Amino acid sequence: MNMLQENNWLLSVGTFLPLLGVVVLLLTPKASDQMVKLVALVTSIATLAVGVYTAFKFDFDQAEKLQFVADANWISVIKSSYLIGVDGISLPLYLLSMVITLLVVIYSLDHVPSPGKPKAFFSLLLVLQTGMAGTFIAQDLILFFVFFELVLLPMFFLIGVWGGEQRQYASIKFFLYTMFGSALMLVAFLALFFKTGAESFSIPYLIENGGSIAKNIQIWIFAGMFVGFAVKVPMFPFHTWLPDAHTQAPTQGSVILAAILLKLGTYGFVRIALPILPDAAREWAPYIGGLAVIGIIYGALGCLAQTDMKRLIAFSSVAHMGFVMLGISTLTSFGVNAAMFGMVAHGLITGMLFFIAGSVKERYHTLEISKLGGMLTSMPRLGWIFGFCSMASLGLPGLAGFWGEFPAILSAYNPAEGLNETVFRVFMVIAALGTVLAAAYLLWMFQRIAFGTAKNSSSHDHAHSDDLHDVTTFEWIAWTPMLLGILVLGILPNLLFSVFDPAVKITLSAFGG
Amino acid sequence: MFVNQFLFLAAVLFCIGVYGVIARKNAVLMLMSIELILNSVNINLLTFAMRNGSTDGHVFALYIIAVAAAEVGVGLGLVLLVYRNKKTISVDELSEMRG
Amino acid sequence: MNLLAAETEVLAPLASGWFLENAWLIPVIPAIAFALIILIGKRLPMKGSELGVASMLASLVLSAGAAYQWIQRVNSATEEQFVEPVIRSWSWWRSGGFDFGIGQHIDGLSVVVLFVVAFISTLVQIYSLEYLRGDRRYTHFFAALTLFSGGMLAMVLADNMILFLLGWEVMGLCSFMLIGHWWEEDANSRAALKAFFTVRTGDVGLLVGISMLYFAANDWTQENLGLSGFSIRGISAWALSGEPNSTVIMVAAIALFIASIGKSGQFPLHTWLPDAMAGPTPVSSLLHSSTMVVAGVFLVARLYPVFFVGLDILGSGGNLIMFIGAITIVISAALAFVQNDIKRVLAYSTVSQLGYMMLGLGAGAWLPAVFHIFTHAFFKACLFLGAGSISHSASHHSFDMKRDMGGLRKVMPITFTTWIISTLALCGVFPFSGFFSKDEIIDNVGNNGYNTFMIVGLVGAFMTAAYMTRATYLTFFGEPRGASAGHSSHESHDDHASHDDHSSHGPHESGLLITAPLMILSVLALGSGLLNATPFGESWERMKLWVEPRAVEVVDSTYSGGPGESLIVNVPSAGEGSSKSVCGTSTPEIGVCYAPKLEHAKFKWSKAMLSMAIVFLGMVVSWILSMLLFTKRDARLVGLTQRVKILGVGHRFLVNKYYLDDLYEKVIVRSVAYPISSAAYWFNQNVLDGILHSISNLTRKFSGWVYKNIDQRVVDGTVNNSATFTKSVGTAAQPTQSGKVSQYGALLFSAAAVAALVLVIINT
Amino acid sequence: MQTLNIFAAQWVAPTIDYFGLAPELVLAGGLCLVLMLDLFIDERKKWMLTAISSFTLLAAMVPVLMLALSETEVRTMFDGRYVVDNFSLVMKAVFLLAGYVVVLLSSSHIEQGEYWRGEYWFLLLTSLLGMLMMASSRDLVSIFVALEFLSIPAYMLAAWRKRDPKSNEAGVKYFLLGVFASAVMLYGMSLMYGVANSTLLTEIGAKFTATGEFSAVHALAVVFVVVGFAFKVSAVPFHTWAPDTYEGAPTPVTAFLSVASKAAGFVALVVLLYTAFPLAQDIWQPFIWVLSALTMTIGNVLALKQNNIVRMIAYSSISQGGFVLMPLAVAGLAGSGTTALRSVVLYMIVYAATNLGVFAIILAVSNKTRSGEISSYGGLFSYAPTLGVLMTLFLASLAGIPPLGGWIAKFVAFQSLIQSQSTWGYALAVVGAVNSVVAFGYYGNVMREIWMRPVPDNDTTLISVPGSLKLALVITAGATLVFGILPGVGLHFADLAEIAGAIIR
Repeated sequence: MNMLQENNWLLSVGTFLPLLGVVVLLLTPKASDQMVKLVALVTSIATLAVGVYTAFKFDFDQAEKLQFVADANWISVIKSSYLIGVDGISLPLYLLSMVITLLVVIYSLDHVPSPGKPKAFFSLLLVLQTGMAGTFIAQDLILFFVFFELVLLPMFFLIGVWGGEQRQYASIKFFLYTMFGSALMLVAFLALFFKTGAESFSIPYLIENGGSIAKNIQIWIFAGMFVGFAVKVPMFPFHTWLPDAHTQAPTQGSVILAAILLKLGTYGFVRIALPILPDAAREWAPYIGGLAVIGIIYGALGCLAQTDMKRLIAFSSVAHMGFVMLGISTLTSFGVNAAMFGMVAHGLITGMLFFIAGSVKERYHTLEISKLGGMLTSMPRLGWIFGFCSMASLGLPGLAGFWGEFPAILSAYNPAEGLNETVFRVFMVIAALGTVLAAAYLLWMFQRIAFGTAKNSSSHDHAHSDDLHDVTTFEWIAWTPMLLGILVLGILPNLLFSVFDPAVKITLSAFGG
Repeated sequence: MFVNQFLFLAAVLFCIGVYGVIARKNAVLMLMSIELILNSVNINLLTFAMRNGSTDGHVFALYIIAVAAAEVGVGLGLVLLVYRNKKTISVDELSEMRG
Repeated sequence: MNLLAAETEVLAPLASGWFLENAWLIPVIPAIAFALIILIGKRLPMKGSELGVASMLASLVLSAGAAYQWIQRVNSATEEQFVEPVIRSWSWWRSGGFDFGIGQHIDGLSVVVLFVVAFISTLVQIYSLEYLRGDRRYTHFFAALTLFSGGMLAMVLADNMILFLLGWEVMGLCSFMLIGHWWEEDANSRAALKAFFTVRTGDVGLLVGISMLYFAANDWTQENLGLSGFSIRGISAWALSGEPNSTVIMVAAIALFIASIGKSGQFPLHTWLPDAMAGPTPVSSLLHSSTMVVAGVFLVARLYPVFFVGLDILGSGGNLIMFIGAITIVISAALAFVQNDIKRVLAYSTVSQLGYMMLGLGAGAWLPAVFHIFTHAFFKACLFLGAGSISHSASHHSFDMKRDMGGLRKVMPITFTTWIISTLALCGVFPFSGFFSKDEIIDNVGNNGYNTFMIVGLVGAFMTAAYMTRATYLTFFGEPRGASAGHSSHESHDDHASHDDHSSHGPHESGLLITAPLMILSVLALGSGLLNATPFGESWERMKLWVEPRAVEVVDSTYSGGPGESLIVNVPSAGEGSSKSVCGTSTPEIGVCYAPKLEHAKFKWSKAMLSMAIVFLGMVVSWILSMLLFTKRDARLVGLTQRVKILGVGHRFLVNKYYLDDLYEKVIVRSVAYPISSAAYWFNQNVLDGILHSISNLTRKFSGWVYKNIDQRVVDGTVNNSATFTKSVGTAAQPTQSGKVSQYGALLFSAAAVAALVLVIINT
Repeated sequence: MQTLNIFAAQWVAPTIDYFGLAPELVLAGGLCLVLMLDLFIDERKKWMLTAISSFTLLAAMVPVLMLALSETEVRTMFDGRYVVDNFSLVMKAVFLLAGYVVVLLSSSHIEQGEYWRGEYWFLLLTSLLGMLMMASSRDLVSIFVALEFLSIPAYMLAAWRKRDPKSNEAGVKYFLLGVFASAVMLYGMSLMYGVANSTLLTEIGAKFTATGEFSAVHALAVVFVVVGFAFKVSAVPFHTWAPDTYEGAPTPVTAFLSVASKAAGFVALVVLLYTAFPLAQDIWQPFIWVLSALTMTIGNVLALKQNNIVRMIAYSSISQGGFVLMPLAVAGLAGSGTTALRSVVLYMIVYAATNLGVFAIILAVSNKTRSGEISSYGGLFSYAPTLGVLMTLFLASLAGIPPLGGWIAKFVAFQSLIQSQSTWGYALAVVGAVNSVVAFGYYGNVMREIWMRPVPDNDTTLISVPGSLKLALVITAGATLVFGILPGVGLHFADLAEIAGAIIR
């Protein structure tokens, strides 16, 4: 895999610019909130600008190659280096992280959750941004690991400080879960390092030499990575941190969590686990697929059982990521393309749903579905946006969700050679059933929240009618791009597929496409 | 030479000393038991030195004796300190911090 | 056989034209209009409705033009020549070697349906201008209505299954929005949910079917036609190529058929249709005449070769489609007898008419079925709009025939006339359109050797005549009752408060905006049949000429010609007496064909007379009974059902549907089984409804259980327990930290001693 | 008698390389100066002592640096009983810097209460001197002497608050157990001497089990010697003194014990393992394996239950010791000796920086709250954000979360375990991985207090941090961050540190 070196400063700038912003933030006096917000806003805008410039410089005709590659000496003693670069797989996620952060910052301008402290809040957001962007550009396992972990602490505090009632439990749980996963992942990385002759941690190098490892060892190493990534995704048995984290996190936290953090896991599968350990991947694929479909059905059932709007959306994430993992588990470039698309789509849609949940909470002071209702009468715009997102989320053709869901199901019909077709076809049918359940819980939620007549909010005294104002300006600014994204990607999916496809093909060359 | 007897003696002294440390509640007695252990060590060293015909053992033994003296000095000082504050030198009284 | 040797001649290129080439505009216009209405609709003088109407008119013009030019095209072709459909496609997106196209596929079928849909939609929109005037969500309504038509149109001219699926789903979504238009009422929103959900359940079949077909067909189509496995044309050709593995194509066909069952409200998934009446009347008429419910039938007609091969149509002893169709006909017709709500009567009649179409398709009567789509659209739309007009102007928004109607023929002459015409058409009385299509179906079913099903069809015709007569009598004859008698208002069926300005004065004829569509439709209900009037001989069978694809085209793969040009080889037609199609059974090696060859029944007056007699019998019987029952209050009939056990039971089975529905709603709410009811009505088809509900109810309970026990207790529990476990280990270890020096010493030394001992043992 | 005369006749005075001894000499001079001055200057001038002792420590750094830069790699004295090699130099630097930070921590703390500052500095410097000697000792005798040299002052420092029974208790426990442990160790040493017929480590290394087969004596000797230092590094089950002593002793002393004297213990342990009985790895590897696993685990689970911050940190430092021990459990295997050594040294460096930082915060906060309860940290972030953030950084580093120093230390430890590619190595790695997760349980708990809990009886008076503490915080925090973001720096020194005459496979 040859790499393009020019403009290799771009990625570093785009990644570490937020940290610069953090430094400035720390210097700004605590009192002047406006100043703090301004700095945060400017930083994230600048970051996005760099990102856009990167995309502009990106050579889409060679999307399969790593571009803007920078390779600097970092920890020579353990043969790990500061090797970064983006290709067709990384770039969209890299940009997505920047966009989402900017939108979240904009949304936060007048939605800093209690207990205030905007300075700390925005600093954490920016640190988070660095971690996410870095994870997507890192081409060295250790570097990847560092960024992967760098995300933890800020999210831990976002949940724990600005979260809901049970925030402390949720945050600790989130942290321990992920840390447990990444600890084993690290062990797996090290084993991989030594089994490939202790030469280098660089991912391209390992992709070349990883295949030579004996199969049974590959399987063990893969197991380690699997735990690490599956916790992040999250896949079925490891998912229980998600609902708590999502439910308790502040709106911004949930949005970032859903839009980007979950993708780190799936991205890890695509970028690291599959190409480096193809044989093990083949062995594991059926189990991954199985867990994925379990996740689909299971998440849907979980949703049907919820009475809390936000928790319902959280569980729907489990189901959607199930589709993504199903696509990945087919080991075909078609399936993985679907998965990649699903990642972006889910990022936009579920992120949007969490935004809405946040605004609902802010207006009704509750998320109990039974206490909501008649949103379409009291707040038509919000209601219709909500409907739009629900429809997108249940995979309505013409909206982004569909292109992640349907191709994933389709790809399961014939997985890569060497995988058991019948098993995957069964998965396909189950997944198709999953779409029905998806329709069930989403529409059910929509019907109960948006339809009917507005419940008089005497049950919770705070909610006066003046709280039930419709979408505000900041919300419009923050939401419009995502809504447009959902629509545009739904109509022109090729925008993304054309970027993913070449890179994915290369990545999966070990599986014969 | 009669190496084994000496070693055996040392071993016995060591065990007595250890027993004393564990069984005694009186700080001073514990100190004395530790001294017993140190002496058993000295006996060991000298025995081996004699057997191997090297002076290292003697030197080591001398150092141990000297250091032991210092230790006892510090130890008794501490015991006095405790006694002044608690009016007792039973170490079981010293269990304010635990868990 | 050496077909290459067969004599061949090159034909002139087929005529095409702007309208055909750019037919793809037809769905695009409404889509754009939808966006505009949403964005700026509220600010427009007519609240965006004008946009809707205008866009529908535009699509109507375009599709009319397309139809015209298609006819030109057909005429330009020779008798035996295959009329190449006008296919244009663009690559939409590609991924991993898969190419998803987007494009149009214009042939007779799509032209017909396009025209019908555009036409009906236009009328319905015009009608709605009056009917929904002042509704609180006027704009939203028109937006949804427009997008709805757009979805249907897109689906109709889709050239590949993905686009087809897209239109299909968009329609589902809009039906959700339209049925639930007055969603303040819980019942309406639940009906909407039910509709969407039921249809969605069927869609699993569509997803699975498309996927299977794609992977089964793709290689073949790529190789032989250079088309993707999604393209409808490719799939059809592949299905008939003798290539496909019989089980695969059968499973695929069944999967697809499940989808169309859901969409077209066939038994057993028909339960959502009556509830869908919760929507405003124009919606019901659009849904039931030309769009939503027709989609399922259209799917079967569109991918006919797949079903033809997969389900072995024309095989002996009938097939799944026929059975479903037949059952649906009878069941729903029976239900239609006991309805008091006029719209529900019509709804069930729609279901049973769809049953006819399915029956026809299943029996290889492709053309009559499509023709029935055509005619049925007009008179059913007319009937619904009529019903709407009544409730709008006479019965104060009530649809209850027994309570609020009767004797309306005097007050609303236009509505009455149009209604009568359409009713006759529906019953299939001779000069009216229904006769030519429905009778044709029954005729062909028999002709293809399915006599039992033909009898079912005739029974259906009898029942149809009967229940329509009953409805007509109740509505227009006898004494005015309730609201139509000008009585004071009562809580009414769909109380959209803003409408009560009408309730001030008594029953009267509706305004022009309502009656004009009625009249236009009734004219068509009367005349449209003549487009394929078999009785008057070949020259009248226009539909057959224009719409039915010429069965056989055998292309020499060595020959490369532009679209429309092709080498024709005369394939020896099937042996005499056999009703098998050449293409259906086998294909010449070098050949490709896109549609099975189908026989057509010769029209015989004798058969026609027979069915006519049955229909009239039905009308007369029903008329007399209704008169005795409802006007004369004849002692022998009134309360008959109470007196005669068996009749009573049967009657209740039918009537109690809604009562049962409520029961099951309650079952949901309280989630308690209702043993008596389920035991008493266990074989009542409405139990299906209960099953539907209790399934969802069950799922919900089950998921609740899973969530509570598996997720929270087991999965999450292990996590939390591990935490508590570590803590408890700590507690266990704490006593070592007693704070007692001597114990510390003991621990220290004993540990050392043990370690030494162990190591001594293992190392020596 | 005869023999003695002969030896006496042969005796010649050893040549002493004063440059090599320079750091020790400077330190010795400094502490004498402190002792003297303390007698003569009056109370108001006592601050001079602080200045002098800190100056002494920095001054002692100079020769260390010069030695490091001088071209002679290894200087041996007293025919190999006292060696100045890179390993010792690196460790000496660590000791001196750690000592300097401890001085910074102490200076404000010991003002409070009318206690004897002079003695405090004197004892502190003496103990440090012992550590410097420990770093160079390559002979059983000199190791023993150095050990006592650094321990005895430490006993007294622990009991330094004479009126505080807790402090007394701390001192006495530390003393009794320490002496007992060293006695046991001595018994082991005597046996070792008996077997190898020399007290010089390299000679022992050459002779000891050179043949490969062991007798009970060998095992006994090794175990007892290791126990002696396992006590020093408070490895479970020889840790029992640590929590009580740490809690009872004055906080700066606790910092000193938990960092410097622990490091000294590791130094001696490593030297012994690498030079005295490297060939006996079959004996000590399993032993260390068990010690490490126990230490990590027990330390963690007990730390989970603490609600006194110092005690919690005590247990945490116990479990950290387990992580340091981890690589030593495979140090005897082919190819992993070097990385194991590197890992231990790096871990000591990083751990020293981070843990001292933690104690700096504890001191700063206790200035205000006057309480050791973890709950007293509630809402710290809201009224003292800087302290809160710094504490978070330090704790995160201890928990081994990138990009803070701790992660690279843990990483290298794991690396050397897995490099051994032995089942035991993998097993211990997994144990370590699990433990590093559990550890976050209590670190996270403190973070939670700082960030998410309300301020106790919301007394949000600002905390006044004395300048010396500020300096200490800057040093430690800076080091923690640098080690984490540019791990090359720390690894460079760790890589330099080779033990002269070590037998590494």
